[in-house]
Amino acid sequence: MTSPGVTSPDTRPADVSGAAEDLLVEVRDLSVAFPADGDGDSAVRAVDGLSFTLAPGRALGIVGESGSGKSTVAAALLDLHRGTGAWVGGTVRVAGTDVRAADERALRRLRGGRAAMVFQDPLSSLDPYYAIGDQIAEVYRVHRPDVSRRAARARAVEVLERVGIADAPRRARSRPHEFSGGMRQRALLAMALACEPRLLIADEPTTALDVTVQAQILDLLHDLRAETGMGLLLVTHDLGVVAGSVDEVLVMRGGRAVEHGTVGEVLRTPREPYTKELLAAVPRVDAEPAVRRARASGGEDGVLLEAAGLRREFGGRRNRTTAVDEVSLTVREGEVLGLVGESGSGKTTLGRMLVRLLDPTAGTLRYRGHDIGALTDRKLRPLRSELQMVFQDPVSSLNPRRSIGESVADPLRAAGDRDDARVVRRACELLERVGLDPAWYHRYPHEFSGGQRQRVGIARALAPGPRLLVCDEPVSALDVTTQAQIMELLGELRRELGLALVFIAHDLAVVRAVSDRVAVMRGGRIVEEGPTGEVYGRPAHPYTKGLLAAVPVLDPDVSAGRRALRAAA
Amino acid sequence: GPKDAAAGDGTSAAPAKGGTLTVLNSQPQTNFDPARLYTSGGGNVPTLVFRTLTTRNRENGAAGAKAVPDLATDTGRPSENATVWTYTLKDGLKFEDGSPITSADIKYGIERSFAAELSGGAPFLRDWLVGGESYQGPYKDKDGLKSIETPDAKTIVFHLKKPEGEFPLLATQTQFAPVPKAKDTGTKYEEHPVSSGPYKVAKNTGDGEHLVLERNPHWSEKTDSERHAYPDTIDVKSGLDSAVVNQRLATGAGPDAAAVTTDTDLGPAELARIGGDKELGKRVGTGHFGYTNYLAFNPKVKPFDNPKVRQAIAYAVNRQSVVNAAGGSALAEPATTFLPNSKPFGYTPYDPFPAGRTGNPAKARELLKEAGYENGLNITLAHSTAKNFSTSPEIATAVQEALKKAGITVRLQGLENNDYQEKVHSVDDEPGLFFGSWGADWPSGGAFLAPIFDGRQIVRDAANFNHAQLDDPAVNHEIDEINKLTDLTAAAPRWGALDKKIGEQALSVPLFHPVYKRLYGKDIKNVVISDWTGVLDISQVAVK
Amino acid sequence: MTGYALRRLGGALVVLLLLTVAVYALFYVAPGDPAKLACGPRCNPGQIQQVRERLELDAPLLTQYLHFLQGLVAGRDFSSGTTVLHCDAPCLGLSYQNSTPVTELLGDRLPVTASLALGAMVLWLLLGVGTGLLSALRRGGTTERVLTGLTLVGTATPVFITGLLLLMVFCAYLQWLPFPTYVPLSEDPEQWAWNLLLPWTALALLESAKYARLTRASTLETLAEDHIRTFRAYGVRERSVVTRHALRGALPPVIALTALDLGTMFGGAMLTETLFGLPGIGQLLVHSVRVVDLPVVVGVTLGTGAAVVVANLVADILYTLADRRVALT
Amino acid sequence: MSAPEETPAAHVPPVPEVTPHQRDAVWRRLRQRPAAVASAAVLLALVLLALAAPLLAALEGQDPTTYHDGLIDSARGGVPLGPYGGISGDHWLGVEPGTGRDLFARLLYGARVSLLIALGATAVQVLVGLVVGLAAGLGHRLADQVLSRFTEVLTALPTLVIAISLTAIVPADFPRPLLLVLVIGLLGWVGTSRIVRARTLALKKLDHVAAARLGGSGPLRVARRELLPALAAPVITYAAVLVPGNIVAEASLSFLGIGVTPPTASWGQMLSTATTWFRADPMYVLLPAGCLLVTVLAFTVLGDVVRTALDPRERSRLRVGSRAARTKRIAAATVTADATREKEAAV
Ligand SMILES: Nc1ncnc2c1ncn2[C@@H]1O[C@H](COP(=O)(O)OP(=O)(O)OP(=O)(O)O)[C@@H](O)[C@H]1O
Ligand SMILES: Nc1ncnc2c1ncn2[C@@H]1O[C@H](COP(=O)(O)OP(=O)(O)OP(=O)(O)O)[C@@H](O)[C@H]1O
Ligand SMILES: [Mg+2]
Ligand SMILES: [Mg+2]
Repeated sequence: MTSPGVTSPDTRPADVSGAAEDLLVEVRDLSVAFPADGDGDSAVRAVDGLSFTLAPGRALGIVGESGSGKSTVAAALLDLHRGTGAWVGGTVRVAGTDVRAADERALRRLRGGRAAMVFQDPLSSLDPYYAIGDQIAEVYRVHRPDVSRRAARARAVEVLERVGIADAPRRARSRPHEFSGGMRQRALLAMALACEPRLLIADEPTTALDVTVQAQILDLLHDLRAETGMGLLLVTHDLGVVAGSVDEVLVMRGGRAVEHGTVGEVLRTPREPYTKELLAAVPRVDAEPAVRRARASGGEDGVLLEAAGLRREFGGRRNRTTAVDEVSLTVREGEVLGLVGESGSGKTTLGRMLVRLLDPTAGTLRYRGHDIGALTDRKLRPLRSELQMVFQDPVSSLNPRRSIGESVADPLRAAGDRDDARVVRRACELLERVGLDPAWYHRYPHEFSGGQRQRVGIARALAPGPRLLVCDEPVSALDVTTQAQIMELLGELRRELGLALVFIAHDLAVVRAVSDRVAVMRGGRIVEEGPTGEVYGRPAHPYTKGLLAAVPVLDPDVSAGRRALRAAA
Repeated sequence: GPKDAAAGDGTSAAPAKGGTLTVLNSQPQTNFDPARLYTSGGGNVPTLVFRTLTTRNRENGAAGAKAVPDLATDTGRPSENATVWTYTLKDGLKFEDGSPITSADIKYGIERSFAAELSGGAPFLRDWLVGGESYQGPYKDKDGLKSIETPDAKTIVFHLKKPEGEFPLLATQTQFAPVPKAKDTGTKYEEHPVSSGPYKVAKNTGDGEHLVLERNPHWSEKTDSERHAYPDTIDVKSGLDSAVVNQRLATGAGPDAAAVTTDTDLGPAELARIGGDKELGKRVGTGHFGYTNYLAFNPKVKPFDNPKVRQAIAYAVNRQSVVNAAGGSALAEPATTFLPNSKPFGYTPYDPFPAGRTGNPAKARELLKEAGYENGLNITLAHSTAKNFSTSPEIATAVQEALKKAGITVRLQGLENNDYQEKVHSVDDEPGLFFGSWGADWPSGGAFLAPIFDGRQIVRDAANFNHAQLDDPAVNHEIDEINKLTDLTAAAPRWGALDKKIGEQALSVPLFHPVYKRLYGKDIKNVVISDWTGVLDISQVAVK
Repeated sequence: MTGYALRRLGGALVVLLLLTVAVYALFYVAPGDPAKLACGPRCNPGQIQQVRERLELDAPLLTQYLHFLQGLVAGRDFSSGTTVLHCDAPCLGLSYQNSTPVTELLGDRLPVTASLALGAMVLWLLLGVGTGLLSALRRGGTTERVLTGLTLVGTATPVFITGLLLLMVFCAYLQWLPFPTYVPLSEDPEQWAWNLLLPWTALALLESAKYARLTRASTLETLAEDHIRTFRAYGVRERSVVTRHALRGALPPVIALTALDLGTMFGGAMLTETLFGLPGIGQLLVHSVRVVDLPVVVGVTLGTGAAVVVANLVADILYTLADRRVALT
Repeated sequence: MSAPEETPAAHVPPVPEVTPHQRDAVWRRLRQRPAAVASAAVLLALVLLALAAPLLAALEGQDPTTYHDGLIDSARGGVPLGPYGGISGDHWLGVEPGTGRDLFARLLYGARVSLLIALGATAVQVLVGLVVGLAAGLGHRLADQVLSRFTEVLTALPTLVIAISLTAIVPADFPRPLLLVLVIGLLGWVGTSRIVRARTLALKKLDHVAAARLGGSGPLRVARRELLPALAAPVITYAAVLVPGNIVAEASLSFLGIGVTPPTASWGQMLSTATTWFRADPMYVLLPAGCLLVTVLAFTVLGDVVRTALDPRERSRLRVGSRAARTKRIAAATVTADATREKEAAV
């Protein structure tokens, strides 16, 4: 590819036999194995004999089920497995460097400078101790030593602006915990872009972004490819994203390539049954939800949780942010309230307040008639098991020093169950229900893929038998089949136990599929609320309309057309 | 007898005036007030600032153990029965501000020492002077002490309760230094006491932590035949670790070449090292101060009421081990007599329970059997936990180990030092067996025996040193008799005889007499070590 | 913020008050009669009684304590015999031993101890944290083994041995440095530093192993965290990854320990002070405890207490600066 | 959407049994580390030596208390006669200056007291420090205030004053070793508690702690399950460096009269009396100092490996065996992995 030009989704895949120098990425027979318990007596082979190439200016999407080895491949491109005890085989060449043979210096030059990576877990991938702008400036200066500190800061602000962080000069001084999930994800992307890499490896870069911002980011990546000839390796489970952003698709399963072809081919005429299965499982935003729960005991009696005038502020006197502003909502027994909204609009903050992990600055919170807004921790404890949350960041919400099985079993033990066998059995059952092998009970969080960790989080939240579950992006890292499995599970629990859900997600199709009612948030407020059908069918607020319009579609051609429209606007 | 310390180049070169003498000490020169100091013979540093009626003779060995005139023209003129002592001051005596020293200043200085604010001095003035027991000092009692008369500015007369032939020795203590009433600032006087001696205080920081003495221009060599005052400045630095003091003296870098110490002995480890170093060996001053370390019995406590038991212990003690624990034969000499081994004290050699150097456990067992303890004996030995080589755990274990051989099981009772001092000096709480030590206030048998064995010196409610609470009329009488003698050379043998008589009662087991071994700097000249103080006399030292 | 400041101030006052109560109580049970010790070795009962009255030791303990408090707030008058000495508030009383105002004693010695403590702190932080970082960086290598060994030898050797060795080598044998004497910083900064170099070193050798080990362990812990991977993936040198990113997470324990050690050291590093002949608070304390000089001990304890309180306050503020997620409570 | 045929509730998954339990895994890994084995062996050996002190001393034909006046040079401060501190066939490590007591026997007997303190007092310090630090860091603001102020009081109170007061209070027949463990332990936990508190303040802001609280864990449970594992590293490391200080502290307490009573030996006391001897009789210093150093090294190394073994993330970085051996094992292991994958694919 000499001229990147405007990439058409129909272009052929890059010639694999082409001259190696022209290729940005050349992976041959890559295998990665992880020692299962540290001593190498048994191993997990995460990637198995994978080969692919990527030319400059082109984009390759890697899709596949959760745990299929996508992130492992991405990490191998920068040889991030070096020194971790993982076993790597095969050759990997990136931008002309044989990364597996490269010495430390060459590798350092490559990392960040020529090939930058956006990690799948954006929320824990930033240094909690430094301001975000400083972190971006730091890596920028690693590759541009001649740039002054001040210029690097300016660059950081610039890239933050490009990824859509409002008020970037001020927010650049914030620390990661002051950012919302989506903002952190964008900050990480900004870090990658700051160095103007020739190759961008983006591992699920939009999982925490609402559709409008997601579209904006994808456009940005597209533009960069066009302008600078940047190559893109996009790891994602979202086939809609794939459709609009890449030239080629590699479908992975169990560490191996199942199917490889142009995006048009794969999405339109899949050859392999697995690919077909995947495509079939994609929820559609326009589809009427299959199962709709008949409201059990309508009326006010069924109200489980009632929030009135909830408000939450952060920061000191000078830099005060109002994350949630006068939000009132009710959740009835067995009901699913979908919560969608812009990245940084206060969804997580609201969710955390609903389960009393955060104290509201103002407002009242009533759960089953009790005012829980001001209860002390001790008084709250009897109610704790009924109010659960699935955290947006699966990494930091799992104790890295405890096996996932124990994490899941923890609420059961906390509830006072002394029968070890029963607790373990129940935990294994939960693991199995979220699609994890119970044999992994004794493995530790870092040994799991992003999607697997997310499922551990769900299993743990379900363990105490909650009556209200706040799910903060519970399926954002899951491939569509696993997503479907999880949603099915949640549906069952709703039916069986009358579990009520507050379902925070950016994927409007998913929200539609599960919610009875939807609330749309923006800037800390709920701008629109109503029954799902109504909101999706007749959105009242312009923001809602924008959201619905931005939902990615599976057809690459439609996607391209939409982008052109956006670009024109 | 005591060896002459001043061997080596200490005396060879002719001393000259000038230079700075550094004194490196462990203990700060606290309470630098003549009323509060408790010194033997006027002390070492204090004697540079405070002149007294009499002073110790600044000569080597036994010759140094007698009193000579200082401010007074003679060592005192006693009345017939030695109860009235009269002194006449020399001419031309001046304070550091140039004002003349009068007998009233001396009287005032003594009176001050009775004030509760300025406590600390020796008890003799209170015990000896008529009315001394009830006088409260010049701040409370404006009338003054009647028993001290100053008929004129040159004469001072003391009236004593009973004959005291050793009064001239007492008059060496700093309480006999003149204090100008107008300059008295009470408790603050110690910051800058008015000098009558060759040096005045130029700097006194940290309560004697760092003391700098400079020449007193109004002191005249003509009126003072004892002090040479060769150096121009004397810089006393204290608060130093003893190992550091010795290291510095040994190294002698910079000002340390002209340094001495007045309170830090060489430790055993240092002696072991110096043994092989000729150059250093020459710079060690050896001296003897009248001092005895002993095992004290409280015969009121069983089984020490039984003389046989006391004798058995006296036989069982291994003096060699005890001496070793006290630092070896260079730092301690085994003792069988209570009086120190020096003529002026009246030393008469005797050993009522001859057990040789290492003890005689067999004889001890025999005596125990006689006493009815054929199956052994369990006793408790109290000692202080302080690291002091005299009442410390090391000595206690040495005794314990030796008594074990005689079938006596000793339980050690280590007491915190304050606790120990209070207990052993209390009539009521006194342990049955403990370590005592006594240093003479001046070199005489009386200063040694009377406080320990005079029945009238049993002190209730304050520090009692008569550990055996011995109140033997014969002993008391003999003490009184000897005290009547003003010819101290005649008195000495009688003290020796008394010592022997008391020693036979086995009220204590003398263990050892410490020996002073101190290093001095390379540039130190004119080293004089008397048997009075046992340490190098800094009033004689020259650094040029 | 004001609430926080008030709370801390209140807390500090409580600490200081408790300290004085504790010292009074401890002295009440401790052996040794201050009157006898202040009087001298051969006082008679009458004299002891007089001293006792003068020092107010005959009054009930509570009265003594209340008078002490009164002195703190309003000052007190004492008699020197010839005149009346006024001790201004905050008056910590006069030393039983030499009637010097305790505040004066403390004032004389504080600069010494502060010089010793602060200088040593700088040195042990450099040595300890530096060693810790270096051994975290060169994990498993010879450098790390040697460094670890050295710092451990430092901690395992009591300060009186290291100190004496330092003196013998540098002052006696090589004669590169003077035998330390304290020279006030205001008088001659250069001499001040030269004279304190050995004491600082001795203390730093003693303390640095703690810091080295702690820094190393905490740094390695942080290195295992996810965000470190990000910086490695961006080609940041391992050195800056460790010193900038991993160290930051390791700071809280180091700060905590520094505050503690510094605070305690303001109560005097007795062995070091004696060994190096520095007239600091430690020497004063040891001496005063021996002679049961209650006012001085109370004064020293209050001084230490104030230092501890301030050090902990600074530490708490530093935690929040190091990690903004931590809030001041 | 594919719905499974059977209701998931009815399905009982197999309880994992092949995978080892966490604790066993830690053990296994520790046993594989040569450093861990070596340091544990050293400590064990020291303890055994201490326990066997009478036997070994009898083997040498000496005991720790008998004086040998003939073996020291009284005129030279009591320095042992003969080279290297008087080492001879009778006295394997020479004799003590000043007394001539056998050093071999004294070192062995001294190990009893010193190791007891190293283990006992340090354990007390760690336990109390952990409890107080966790309570302050995790508890309510008031609890933190009270505990922090209390630790400040304890820090500022001069140990000397406390120790001297104790001499007056403690009954004479109170068992000395226990007293020492308690005194050193209870006076020395502040460091641990401050470190624990500092770490806790940071840790408690993490999501997994929030998750545990949501799961119904009270502060105790949170402390035990979420924080303790993360605190283990600094605490274990710190504890190892506390050991020498504790061993030496015993000596100073003995000088105040609340330590072991003479003639009982301890390394701390030997070391503190030995200080001035290091030029005249180096052996006398080197022996206790060496013992102390070996103990400290052993504790430090052990602390370090325990720390690594406890951190699952570190574990995968541990290198066991040679590189070649590792590769071989991995290659062999792949077969099993393949098998698992087949199984997975079949599901
Ligand atoms: N450090 C590790 N140790 C052991 N196993 C690991 C480790 N990292 C990943 N794995 C395993 O390797 C497999 C692939 O993981 P990877 O993270 O590449 O999956 P993924 O395709 O990115 O999945 P997801 O979409 O859920 O993020 C998973 O089964 C995971 O459990
Ligand atoms: N601890 C905090 N300190 C300061 N500001 C915060 C803090 N937590 C959140 N915020 C701010 O509050 C706002 C809402 O954050 P929140 O995490 O609730 O957003 P969100 O809706 O969950 O976004 P996303 O979809 O990106 O996760 C954001 O602007 C964020 O920067
Ligand atoms: Mg992944
Ligand atoms: Mg969020």
